[in-house]
Amino acid sequence: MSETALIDRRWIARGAERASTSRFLLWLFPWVCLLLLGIYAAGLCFYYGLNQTNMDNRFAFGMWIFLDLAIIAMGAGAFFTGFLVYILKQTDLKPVLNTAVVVGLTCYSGAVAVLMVDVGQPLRAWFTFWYPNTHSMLTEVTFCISCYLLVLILEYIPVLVQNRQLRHIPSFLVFEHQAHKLVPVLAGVGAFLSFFHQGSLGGLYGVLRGRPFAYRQGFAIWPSTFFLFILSAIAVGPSFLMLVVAAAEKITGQTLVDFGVYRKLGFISGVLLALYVAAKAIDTYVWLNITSPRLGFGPWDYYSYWPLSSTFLFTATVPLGLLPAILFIVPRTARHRGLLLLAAALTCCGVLLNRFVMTVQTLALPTLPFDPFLKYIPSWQEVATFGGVLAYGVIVYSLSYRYLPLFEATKGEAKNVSLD
Amino acid sequence: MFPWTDGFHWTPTHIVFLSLFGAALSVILATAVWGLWNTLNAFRQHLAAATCWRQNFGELPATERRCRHELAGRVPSRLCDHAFDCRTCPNYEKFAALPANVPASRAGVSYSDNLLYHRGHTWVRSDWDGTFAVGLDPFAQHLVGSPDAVQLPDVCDEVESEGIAWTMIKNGHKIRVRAPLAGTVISTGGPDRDFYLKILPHGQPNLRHLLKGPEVAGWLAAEVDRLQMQMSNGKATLADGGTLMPDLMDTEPGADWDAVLESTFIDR
Amino acid sequence: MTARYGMVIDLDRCTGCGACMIACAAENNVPPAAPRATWRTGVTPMLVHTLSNGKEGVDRREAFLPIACMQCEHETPCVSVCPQQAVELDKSTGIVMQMPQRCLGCRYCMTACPYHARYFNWWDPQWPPGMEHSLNPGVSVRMRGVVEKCNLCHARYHDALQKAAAAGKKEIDLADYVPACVEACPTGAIAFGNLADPNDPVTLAAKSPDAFRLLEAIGTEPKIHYKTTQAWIRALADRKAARPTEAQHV
Amino acid sequence: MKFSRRDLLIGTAGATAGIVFTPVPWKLLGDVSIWSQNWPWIPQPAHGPIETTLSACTLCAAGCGMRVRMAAGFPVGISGVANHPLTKGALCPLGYAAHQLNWHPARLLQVRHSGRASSWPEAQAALAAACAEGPIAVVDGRPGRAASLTLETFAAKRNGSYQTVLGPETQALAPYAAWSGVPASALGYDLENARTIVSFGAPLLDGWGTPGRFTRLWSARAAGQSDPQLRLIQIEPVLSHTAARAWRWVAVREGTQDALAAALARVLVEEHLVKAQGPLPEMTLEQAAVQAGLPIAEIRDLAHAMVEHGPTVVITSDGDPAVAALNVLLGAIGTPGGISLKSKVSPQHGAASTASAKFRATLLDASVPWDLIPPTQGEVFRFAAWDGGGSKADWLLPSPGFLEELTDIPTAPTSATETYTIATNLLAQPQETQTAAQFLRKIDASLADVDKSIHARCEQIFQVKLGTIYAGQTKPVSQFESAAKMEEQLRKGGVWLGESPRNATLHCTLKTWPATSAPASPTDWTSSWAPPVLPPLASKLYQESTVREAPAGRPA
Repeated sequence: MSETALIDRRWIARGAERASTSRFLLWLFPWVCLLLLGIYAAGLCFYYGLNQTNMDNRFAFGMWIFLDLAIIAMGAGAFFTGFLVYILKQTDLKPVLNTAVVVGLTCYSGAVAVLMVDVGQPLRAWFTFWYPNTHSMLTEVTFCISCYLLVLILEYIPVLVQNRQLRHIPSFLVFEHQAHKLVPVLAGVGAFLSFFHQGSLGGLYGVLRGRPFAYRQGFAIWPSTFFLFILSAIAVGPSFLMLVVAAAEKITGQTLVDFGVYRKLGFISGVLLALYVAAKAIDTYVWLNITSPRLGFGPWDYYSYWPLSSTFLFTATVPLGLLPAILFIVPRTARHRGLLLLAAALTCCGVLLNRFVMTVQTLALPTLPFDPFLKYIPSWQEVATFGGVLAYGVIVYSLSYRYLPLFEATKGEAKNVSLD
Repeated sequence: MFPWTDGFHWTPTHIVFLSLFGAALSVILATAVWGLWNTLNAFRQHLAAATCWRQNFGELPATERRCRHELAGRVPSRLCDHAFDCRTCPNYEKFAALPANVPASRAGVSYSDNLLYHRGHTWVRSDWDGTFAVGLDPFAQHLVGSPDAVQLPDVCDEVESEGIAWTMIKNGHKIRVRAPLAGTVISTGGPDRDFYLKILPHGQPNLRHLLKGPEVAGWLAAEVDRLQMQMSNGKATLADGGTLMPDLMDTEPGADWDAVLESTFIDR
Repeated sequence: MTARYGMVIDLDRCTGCGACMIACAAENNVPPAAPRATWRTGVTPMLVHTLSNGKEGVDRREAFLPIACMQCEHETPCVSVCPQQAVELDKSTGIVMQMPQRCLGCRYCMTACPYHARYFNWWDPQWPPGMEHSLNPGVSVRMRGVVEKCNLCHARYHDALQKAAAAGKKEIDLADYVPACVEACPTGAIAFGNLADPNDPVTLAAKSPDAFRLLEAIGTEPKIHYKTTQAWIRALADRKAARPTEAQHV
Repeated sequence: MKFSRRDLLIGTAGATAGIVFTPVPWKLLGDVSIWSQNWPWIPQPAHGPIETTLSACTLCAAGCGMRVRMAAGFPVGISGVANHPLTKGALCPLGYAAHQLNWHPARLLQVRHSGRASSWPEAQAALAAACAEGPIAVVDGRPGRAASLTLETFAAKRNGSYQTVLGPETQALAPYAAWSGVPASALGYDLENARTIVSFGAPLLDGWGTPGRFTRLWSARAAGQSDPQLRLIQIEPVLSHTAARAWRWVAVREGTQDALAAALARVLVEEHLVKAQGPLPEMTLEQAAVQAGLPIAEIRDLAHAMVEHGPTVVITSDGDPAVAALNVLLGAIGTPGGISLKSKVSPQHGAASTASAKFRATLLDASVPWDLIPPTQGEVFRFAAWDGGGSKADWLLPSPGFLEELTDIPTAPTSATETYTIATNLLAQPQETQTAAQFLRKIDASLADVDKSIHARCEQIFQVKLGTIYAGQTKPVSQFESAAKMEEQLRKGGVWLGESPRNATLHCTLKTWPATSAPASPTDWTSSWAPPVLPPLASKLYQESTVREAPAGRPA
């Protein structure tokens, strides 16, 4: 064992099986490159301005907003699992809790980072707290996300200080001990905030009466998309979590959680997804027959354009909505790990597609009677930034997995129980 | 929305919005502060060491959490749930009254009956002058042999019960030895002396948590078995005619010493 | 009393010369296009679109449609969405005001605007050396990364106010307040007035059967009205005619 | 007392908590917000008292009335002069950004000799030498100005030739000039009295003649009316901006306007729609119809439409006599609502001719269109305020830019009545620059000074006591007590308006139906725009919108 390997080893929890240092570095290398490229691209946008992107006055929101909505939906697993474990006492989901926290943290911090690149004057971002407009969904989103990011950090610290070297510092260990008592409170607050901003992200587009394709009526100040987004987010959260854990198991070649956890996550996803599809169907019906005609727009104002035509609507609801729901719920299919993961993947794709339609298709569709249908292809800077965030997520999770007892912590208890 | 914005005026929206987020934010901050405050208190009341010890104890596999009375053969099977701190154990006397039965020979290692042993493999000897000498027990000595380096506390330092008393380096492994009792260090020895620390406790110490007599035999035997298990991959026989071979860390460098040391000194 | 400034643009009179666009840019210190700018990334608070009946050859008809901020009166889409109150509907004039120095450039308002009348400064504002001497002192230059739009030449309104105040009057004389595009139109196609005044010629014109507004069904009550006697334009504007298949831009 | 770590921690925490209740953080935040609201590198407009002066635009022959807003000594805004008798408060789109031209990157502020930097004395010496060696040509793009007099006399003294280049609108009048023996510059269109205007590709709504004159007329009498008092029939292959707005658009095949004209002529005469019997084209109606690519029925219908709502005048974009002849048939020459003859107070000059190879040197005034390249082997001296690139000139001589030159503006092309305006130099003329007149006077001091000539011209107008002066309000010349007073008014941006047309004396006679001449390409207001460059803000039209095609070879 080389000297570096020995030092590296000292940071890894005792008895944890981890890849060799060299293999780990080999795995990190491409992701680090991608991250650096992303940082470079973001730098270009900061220095030269957003003319580096292919966004324009018509496509004022582009790939980045889609990315934000998508990864925040994926990150919903964090608050929802916390909610299930601590509020609804589904303790058998504990093994994936740490993973959920790490995934959530990366998703949210990544989203915030991209938003900072996306705005024209990042130095004024804090004006939202200084002169907030309480009627704006975006204000709600900004407040919730920044608060919830705080929560995630607080939830991450106890995981962090379980690192073998850090735990040798008594105050850390003691703090962790204390923090564990508080996690339920944080989980509660987190759930509250998350329900809000997941919804507000939907409201973001739902309130745009100037964009009849996105505009929805709703309840009180919230358009229907507010609730649909919450539902779809908590439906996709567990699925995404499942995929992450499965990926971790595949890559590390270890069994990290037992299959029961998968099934449980799947079942939860499935039920919520089924609910979501039903709700979405009703919503679409109401919108196409009442809301949209009132604004003077018929279905063919939206669905006569290829490729972003009605096929999207269908795909998002049936093969990427109903199908995985069934796979999740029906015991005969839910028994097969492969099918379960397939369903999870389909669910994620479905939600991604839905977010894409909400953000990009809404802007592509003309509103003025003489306007053309617009196309938009992101510039390499946008794609690179996107990739950077992805890489950031992978790196943070890899490091956390390697140096923190994401799963071990709960393994001990498992052993304990089995012995009595 | 805030008074410093031009044309500001309160509306219900402001009140709802602000109070919602005010509430959320204050809960979050309160939680954080509360956690920090408790941590601070833990140190102030010298609970830190105990807390850390409990944390580590909590992560021990059940096989390594056997009650001293089971080891002494007083009861068939009992798991400790007081972090090996019999001072707080309500049932101590009840079990301690029972007769022990352990064949003294079972111990793979020699031990002395007039020493008290701590689960962290240190012994305690009460001296005539009211101080207590602390040393590394034979089991630990067989493992470590002669450490490459020893870092002892300074004289007059305070050590806490189950806190880190001193650390040793052996073959690049950092070994943190736990103090069996709390008090002030009044003199320091080392591997070449017959003790590591002399500790003057504050007042008359309660040493009920330390093992003695047959418990030690049973305990050491269990520890040797555990060692066997952990090193079974290394085909070498540890016990030769019932006695443990010396300097194991030197003779068996290939073994998973991380795991061994973790369980031996109860320190992840 | 509060005014509601608005326009009636006669599409039959618009020859698509573009004088309004240039006059607007000059008045409001809008920088000339950056080298890579296009019709989708330019800054044109007043923008003339080309309409067509979608036919080819001798049957083809074209018209020109100047679009500025519609100064929506009701549920103004851009006002409610701005996260930091950089947009507001001025109660005394009915003008939708944009505060570039408070804008963080999130462009949410641009996605909210059904008329695409808002523009983002994708580039730093740049003029050839020395040309800053020709900038209008009444209007400050917007920096890169903020959204801007037509504010009915608010600087001119401000001047008119001062003039009225100097004369000891409370209300401005509408003759003193004429936006640059209105002044520039060589055919007088753009009529500007106070829609709150029932006798204002613009108010009357806005009531005429030939008058209409874009996307009226959305219900944002725009204060820019249009007027035409040509059936095909009206059919197109009222979304009764099929949208021209070919995209006139690209 | 001992200061433990704990004390430090508690102290820091307390301090952080406490500072929130001091104004410090809030003040800082406020300052940061203000700081982040303005960036130092964003240009700040100059501040200073704004005064408004009247003047006239000198960037093309139209000489539109301008209201110039000046701040800190610089023009910061331009708008039309409401109820200006000619331009009716309108300007062409480029005019609104003209005040930025002086800072155009292509601004010429250095004498250049065949691409290299040179100096005025050298240029002067070179021209003097050239004059000594052989005949020279002086080309004037805007004849009839005070400066033109200087140029003309210089040429005359050097027994060279004084030549003029006429704008497209004046060229379009050349045929009538030829037929009537009156110089083209003395002719105009009496649009105000016409009730049907047949335009063969003339961009009537797109900067033809004086912007504003026709647009206002059309807007008042035609726009949006199903049966307009003024019928605009646009005959053009493509759907131009004018065609798009015309009462009737006839999509004639490219380059067959003369054929259509012939066809119309035949219908008009054969169906006795016009009194004139006059010459007829050889082409039969059928042949013509086939050529023009129009069904006979439509042509016949068009002919009827032309005459049913007279008076009717035909306007051509180029001087194609084969089309212009229609006006003779229609009797639209020398009649109200037709081609009219102006009163002759101001000097009139002949038709254009361009330099030929025999000249030793050719001097091009700044008013000559940049794309005119004289067909000469001799040395070329070209005055220009901007370098449009690709000029063959041996000498590029920087002349004053926009508003930097005192000049007078004679009658605008296409105007039915004479006009006279003076554009004073609102800006100081840069030392690096000279007008052609100033340059020539350096060589020959005896030449007339522009200022003096303008003065003389005013005297002359005052003597004839005809017409009126508009400066804010209209006042007959006869009511001015002195020429000085009148001149003052003119120099303040007033405009003199001559007598109504003398139509009685204008007659055209055609022996035979004229043959066609090569048609010119369709034009808009950029084609009569003298500077080789456009104001940077023109990008709003050509780059940042799709409303117009960018004109070829005009860097914005």
